[in-house]
Amino acid sequence: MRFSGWRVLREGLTGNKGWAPHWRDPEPKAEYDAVIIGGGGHGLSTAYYLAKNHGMTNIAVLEKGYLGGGNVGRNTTIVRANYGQQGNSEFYSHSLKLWENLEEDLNYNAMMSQRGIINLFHSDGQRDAFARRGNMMINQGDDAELLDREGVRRLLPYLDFDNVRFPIYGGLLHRRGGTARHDAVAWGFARGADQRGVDLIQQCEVTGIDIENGKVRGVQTTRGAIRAKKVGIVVAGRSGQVAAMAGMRLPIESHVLQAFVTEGIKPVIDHVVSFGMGHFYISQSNKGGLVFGGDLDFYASYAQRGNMPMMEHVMEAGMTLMPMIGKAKVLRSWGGIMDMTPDGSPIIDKTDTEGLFIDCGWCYGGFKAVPGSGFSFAHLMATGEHHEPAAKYRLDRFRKGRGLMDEEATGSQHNLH
Amino acid sequence: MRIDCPMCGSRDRREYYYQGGAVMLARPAPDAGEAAWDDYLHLRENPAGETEELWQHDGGCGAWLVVTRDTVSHEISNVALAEDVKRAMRKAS
Amino acid sequence: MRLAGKGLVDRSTPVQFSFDGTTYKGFAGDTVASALLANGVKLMGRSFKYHRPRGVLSAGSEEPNALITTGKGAGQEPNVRATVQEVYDGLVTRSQNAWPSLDFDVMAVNDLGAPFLGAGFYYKTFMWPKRFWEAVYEPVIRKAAGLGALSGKSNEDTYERAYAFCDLLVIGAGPTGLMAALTAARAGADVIIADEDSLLGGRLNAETGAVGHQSGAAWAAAVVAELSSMENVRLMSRTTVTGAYDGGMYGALERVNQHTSHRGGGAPLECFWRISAKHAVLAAGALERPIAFQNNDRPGVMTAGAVRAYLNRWGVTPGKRVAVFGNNDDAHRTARDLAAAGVHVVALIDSRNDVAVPDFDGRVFKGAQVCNAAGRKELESITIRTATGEEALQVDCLAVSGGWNPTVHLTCHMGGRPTWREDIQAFVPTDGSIPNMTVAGACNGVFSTQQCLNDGVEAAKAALKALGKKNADVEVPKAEDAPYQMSPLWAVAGKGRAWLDFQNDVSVKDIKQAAVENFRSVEHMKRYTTQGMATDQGKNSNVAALAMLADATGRGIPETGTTTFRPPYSPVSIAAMGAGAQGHGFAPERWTTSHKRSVEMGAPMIEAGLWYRPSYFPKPGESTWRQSCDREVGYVRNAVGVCDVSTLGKIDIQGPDAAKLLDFVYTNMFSSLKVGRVRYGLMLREDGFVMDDGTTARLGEQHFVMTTTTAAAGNVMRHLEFVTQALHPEWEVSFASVTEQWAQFAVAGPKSRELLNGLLDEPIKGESWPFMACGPVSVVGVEGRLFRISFSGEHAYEIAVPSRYGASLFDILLKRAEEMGGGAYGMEALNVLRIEKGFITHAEIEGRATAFDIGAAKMISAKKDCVGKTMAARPGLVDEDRPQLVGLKPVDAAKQLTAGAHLFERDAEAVRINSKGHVSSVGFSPDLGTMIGLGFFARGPERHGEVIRMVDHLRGVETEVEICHPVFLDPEGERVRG
Amino acid sequence: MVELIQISPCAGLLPITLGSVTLDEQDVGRLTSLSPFGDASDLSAALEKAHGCTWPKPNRSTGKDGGRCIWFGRDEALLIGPAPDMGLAKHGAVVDQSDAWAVVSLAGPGAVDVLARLVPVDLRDAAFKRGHTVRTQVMHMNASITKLGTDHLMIMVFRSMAGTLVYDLKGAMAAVASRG
Repeated sequence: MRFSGWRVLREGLTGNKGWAPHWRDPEPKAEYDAVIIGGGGHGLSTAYYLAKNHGMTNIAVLEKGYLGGGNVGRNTTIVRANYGQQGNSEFYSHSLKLWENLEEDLNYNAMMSQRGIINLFHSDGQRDAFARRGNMMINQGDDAELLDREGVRRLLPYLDFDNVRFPIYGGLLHRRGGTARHDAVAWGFARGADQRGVDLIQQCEVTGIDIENGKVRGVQTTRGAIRAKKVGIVVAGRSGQVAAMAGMRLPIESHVLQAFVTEGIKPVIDHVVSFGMGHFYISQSNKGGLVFGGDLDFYASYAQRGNMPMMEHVMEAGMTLMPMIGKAKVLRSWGGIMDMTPDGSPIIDKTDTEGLFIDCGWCYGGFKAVPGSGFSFAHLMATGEHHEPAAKYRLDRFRKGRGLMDEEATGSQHNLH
Repeated sequence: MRIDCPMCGSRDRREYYYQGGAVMLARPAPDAGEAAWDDYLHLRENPAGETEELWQHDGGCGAWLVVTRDTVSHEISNVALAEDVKRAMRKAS
Repeated sequence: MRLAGKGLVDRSTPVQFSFDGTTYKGFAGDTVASALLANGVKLMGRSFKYHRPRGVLSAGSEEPNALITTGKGAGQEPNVRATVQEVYDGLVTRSQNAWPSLDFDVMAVNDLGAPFLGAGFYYKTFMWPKRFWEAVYEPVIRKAAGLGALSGKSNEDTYERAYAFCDLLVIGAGPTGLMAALTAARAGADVIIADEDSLLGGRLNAETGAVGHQSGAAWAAAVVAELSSMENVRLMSRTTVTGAYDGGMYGALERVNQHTSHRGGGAPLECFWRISAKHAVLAAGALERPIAFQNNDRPGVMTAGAVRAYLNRWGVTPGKRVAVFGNNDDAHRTARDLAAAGVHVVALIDSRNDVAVPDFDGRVFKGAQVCNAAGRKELESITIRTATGEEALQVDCLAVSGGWNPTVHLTCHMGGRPTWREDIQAFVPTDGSIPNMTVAGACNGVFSTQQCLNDGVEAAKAALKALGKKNADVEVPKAEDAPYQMSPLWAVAGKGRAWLDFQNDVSVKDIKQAAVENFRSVEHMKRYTTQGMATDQGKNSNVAALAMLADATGRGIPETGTTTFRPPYSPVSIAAMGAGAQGHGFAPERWTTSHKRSVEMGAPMIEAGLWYRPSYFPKPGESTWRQSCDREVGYVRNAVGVCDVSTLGKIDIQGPDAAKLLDFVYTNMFSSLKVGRVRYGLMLREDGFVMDDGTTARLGEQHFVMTTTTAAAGNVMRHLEFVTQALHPEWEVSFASVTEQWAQFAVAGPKSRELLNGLLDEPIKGESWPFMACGPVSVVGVEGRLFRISFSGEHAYEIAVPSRYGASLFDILLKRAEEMGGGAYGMEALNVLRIEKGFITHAEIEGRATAFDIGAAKMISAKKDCVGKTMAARPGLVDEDRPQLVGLKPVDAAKQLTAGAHLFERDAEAVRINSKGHVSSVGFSPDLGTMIGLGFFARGPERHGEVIRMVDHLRGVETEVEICHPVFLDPEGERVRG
Repeated sequence: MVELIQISPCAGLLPITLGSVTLDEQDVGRLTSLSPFGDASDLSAALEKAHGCTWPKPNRSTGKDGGRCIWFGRDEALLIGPAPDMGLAKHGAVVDQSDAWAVVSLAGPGAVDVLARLVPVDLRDAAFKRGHTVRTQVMHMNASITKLGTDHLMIMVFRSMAGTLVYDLKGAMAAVASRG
């Protein structure tokens, strides 16, 4: 079924009786050409692009819970391509281009909203660092503008320009950045993959990876053994546990990142605003809630919930930067599990086991990478060759010190990125 | 979250700095080789369960601590001074 | 309508407030909802999506419909629950999410379009034409969405945060909580009891049953009085415990002045408490749930318990002709109480066949259901379906009870999932969900008052035992002990829309449609339909929606899923949780001793690692910062300049192993440094990248003073603690930050020695203080320290005195410098001076630079191990193709350099793959008459003299630059030694 | 003749009284940080001999006005009042910190309530008695807090943060005063 305004109209007039499931619930087959472990955003997009770009349709996505139940459904929905390091720059650039055509591609309204992202800076030194990043963005072919204080004031008149601990010197504006409706992205990819014949299997937890003579043979699951020629691990938040099934140790420590949403209020923030000194970023959802977050809680965690000190710090940052949001009330807070790597950048690579691939380490930047990650990972799984925009996301870069992409420049401590 | 500092007593998490796995206590010899150093700095067991971590009570007494904590329940079962743990490690080796 | 002689409001204190411009009268103790109902106002809000007219549903913070906006100007506060907001004289309130008025709302047209606006419709449309999403559809949707509005003005109210500690935190002050608090308090425990209501007592204030020999309300008041008199008890009314966190930490919001007109000054509007409790008793009660039927959202349809609360607590009847509809015995009390108060109870409709009902003067329908309601802005009639057919009844209020849901919310905050109990058709907390918390009373599924009182005592005893305290004797009074009997009824079958989530306009049909479209997981259903995503977090509707999903998918409720809730229990303002941070409170401000004088001199102060430092010191006649900067550079190059450098980190290191420590944290050797000398040192992170640099002076055989950069001072201190505690506890060494102890000033320039000699009690003679010498000095009678070091390449010193003398010394230095044709210089000049000499700062060692990159590979001593040495040798860190430090100057001296620009080969296109480096620092050199810069370029050191291209797309600058040695001035270093 | 003039960290900022609580700067004499190179016992003995106060246990202070020694962190104590005996330096680092700290006293009924707005430690008499001391935080600043008596506390933060200390305490004092 194709979705469109006409379809909504027709169904509305006929009692909404014609709607069909967005995806099937098939029983797992005994064997697939490829199996994707993990039905989150990245896993679903990998399946979609395997089917669409590489004609691999005899594949399955195995999800231990429900589709899109991980970080893709618990984030602050920001989409951007404003990275400063070689390796990241080209990857996110490619991903953003996929976002820009996602609705047409998927026939699903993911509400990609290119409302612009402004990264504020608060000193001459920060301005120069942002200039270096902005120039990298333009070198890559993306958009960036350096705003001075008055330029920021024109866009964000509600910031506190006069009585603030860290005065606003200006901002780096990335107009093509914005937000998207997170759940819809997962569902759109799921529906797209399902329509191309991919089996999406929920409530199916992988309990083991079968390896013989250095080659992957399939997986053990709570719904039985499944043979596969290729297996891709795409399980943000559980990467270490699943990789351990194949005897691997990863350069990852899992951390909790909290996010917050307020009660709905009438439109008041039209952009995505990021305040580096306070590790605070905010946007307003189409439903009216202010969606915002801050830094990691900083301790390793799988609990998907945070604690008060970081929550308060985030609120403090909001109050010093834009005290007009003070009377908005936080409705809900939640935490996601972040795969933190030693340079803050992800991994899309083969493993030492033939046929076994891994896509992990997205830190807290995984949402915007959903299309790009799936596209590149599918390319790697299908062809055995690294996709050019993701070619630097190697596992061995830490050991060799080659091609590190340390955007935050904080070094090899996992939680500092 | 509260951590029971062996010096200061039970204190709010906000007084503490987290560094990472307590593996950082076991610094390899300079010539231990690439794999040992990769292990030390990058690779992590990262268990969903109990683990030993390094924290510093930087908003309090300044002591570095080895905290045994569950990463799923956040329950803390032991806190020791890092210097004591390190001394014991030396004795044992 | 207010009833004479009923309720607990203070009739001697009338209050006037306004709603939508009309002034109403109420009494102290009224909420906006009770006062409006007393005045016959039923329409209080509009729903989110279809803008359906809505009245009050509940009498508590779970209210989904009666959300209003209070206050004016910057004090405007959206989404206030009319059921919580107390009235006070002068309170201004208005309705929201309606235009032009609550009574006539244009957006109500959405309701007519409902067939096209069902669950998830927006995922299927608005995709064509492509650019219409951002240009047309999204703006319209955004404008229509949202509830109330923020003022857009900066907050002007005071908010507060505070900490509290206790042995026992009792959450909820109903019969269970009061009894628990009393039991624990009498046993001597340190108790906090918190309740979100203004009046403690919980349901006791809303019911007519007796406790002991008095009314429930009177008993509660007596217990509250006793608790208030005890020193070991803190009573917190108007305080909602909003979240449960690790280690017995709880968040709580106290509405300190939301019920008064007191604003501004020191008086906080709200206080966010961080409560540390050794044990907790959750006695949060239960919430009544509605039943879904067609048009069950009409103003006048309320929960049965809310009707009793308005009647018994506030002396208000929400209607003159009331019907009661329920599936449980509890609903009967509403009929009984209304009838006893003289209100006309038209009918009692019980969905069960075989039940005993109270005796009252009205019709009784057993085995019947209300299947429809009529009256758009006010309930006019209901339709009852019995075994024999349908019948309409004229009523203006319908009290509904679908049973009670225990308030499990806090027990879910740490990941706990509640357990389904078939007998009460509800979820109850799962044991152990929150460590050291005992759940008691109605929130544990215990519903009679007597059982609640008993349970409160038991919970307190369990807590006392855990706390190691002895029990105290507490007599439990007698109270109502009727069993709670119910039979599930979630929704009445029928056509039309039966509402579940009132605020988000989610109907039973939406849940069913979601199931059809294969959103069968609870999480999928919630997200697809927005069920439970409204401001009540699904408190009123989640369980019924789950039942509907179970029904639609042919599963039982527990197999379908469970409900979970995240903090906060009820919404908390950002201002409260971030209290104190607005303006300058976000981070400490660090002032040097020369701060005041610098500000007086008109210097713009800039932020550096929490410190403030002067950017430059403008003089009359200078119109640009560059003019000031050039002049200040000239001071140093030609006469003498003075600069406060106190912000640099200073660490005093002493002990037998002090030199060993330095050898380990620095790449180069310090054990060989002579006493009385200073050496530059480079520090790496363990991953091999540069962490910091600075000079360290040896004051004694076992005594060093290390200098760090301003920004890295804290990190370096932590690093030293790590090394000495976690890696080498055997070393006998101590260190302390002395950054704050010393005010330190750079005195730089050819006349620096002359200037200092006027102040030093023992002047510097000849080579008594050679370059890199250090030691104690006496500065006009004050013991100080002198270091012959230079960050400008000039003959220079840094002089330090105890901070109490800092301001005074700065003044004296300035005066003398000015007499010699010099003066103060700020950060801009300092930057130019150091670039001219190729000295690096954090613009160069920004965290990704290696010793190799900055040309300091040889500083990594081969003779010893040090932090970072092994990893710095990784192949990627010493790759010949890495961009390395170079000097840059424009080929055309008039051209501009900009920091942050990228560097390319002369003929290469300025695109990513061609970028071979970047510009890190720039400044205008008055001596050279051109801009100069430092930067990094691949194989740069091999290419001095070659011309490359700098491109700054952002600033529109493109300049041909020559690669040169990073030292632009005095490469032999004659001046610094001279 | 030039002369160096002394200025105290809170000059021009204090005293302040709001409600029943008064905040004032305290001149406590010399501040000397003491840290043993190894075990503290020798240093403790020397300390007692020279100044009459022993090495304090964690969270405790020894001595009295004019010669007080407060625990100041791991392996660190702060000698308050007298100029340190030079013999102490044989057993550990002796570092003059007289100018490094802003020292204020907060006194009057409600002083503990004021600090409860800013300090994440229970400072009520039952938990924090006269002579007890803690290293903790005041809002965002690392601090040392010592109880000198009921409703009487000594608070120390880095000298450069004196302005912020007064700002934070003043706000908390006003909030407490407003509750009456």
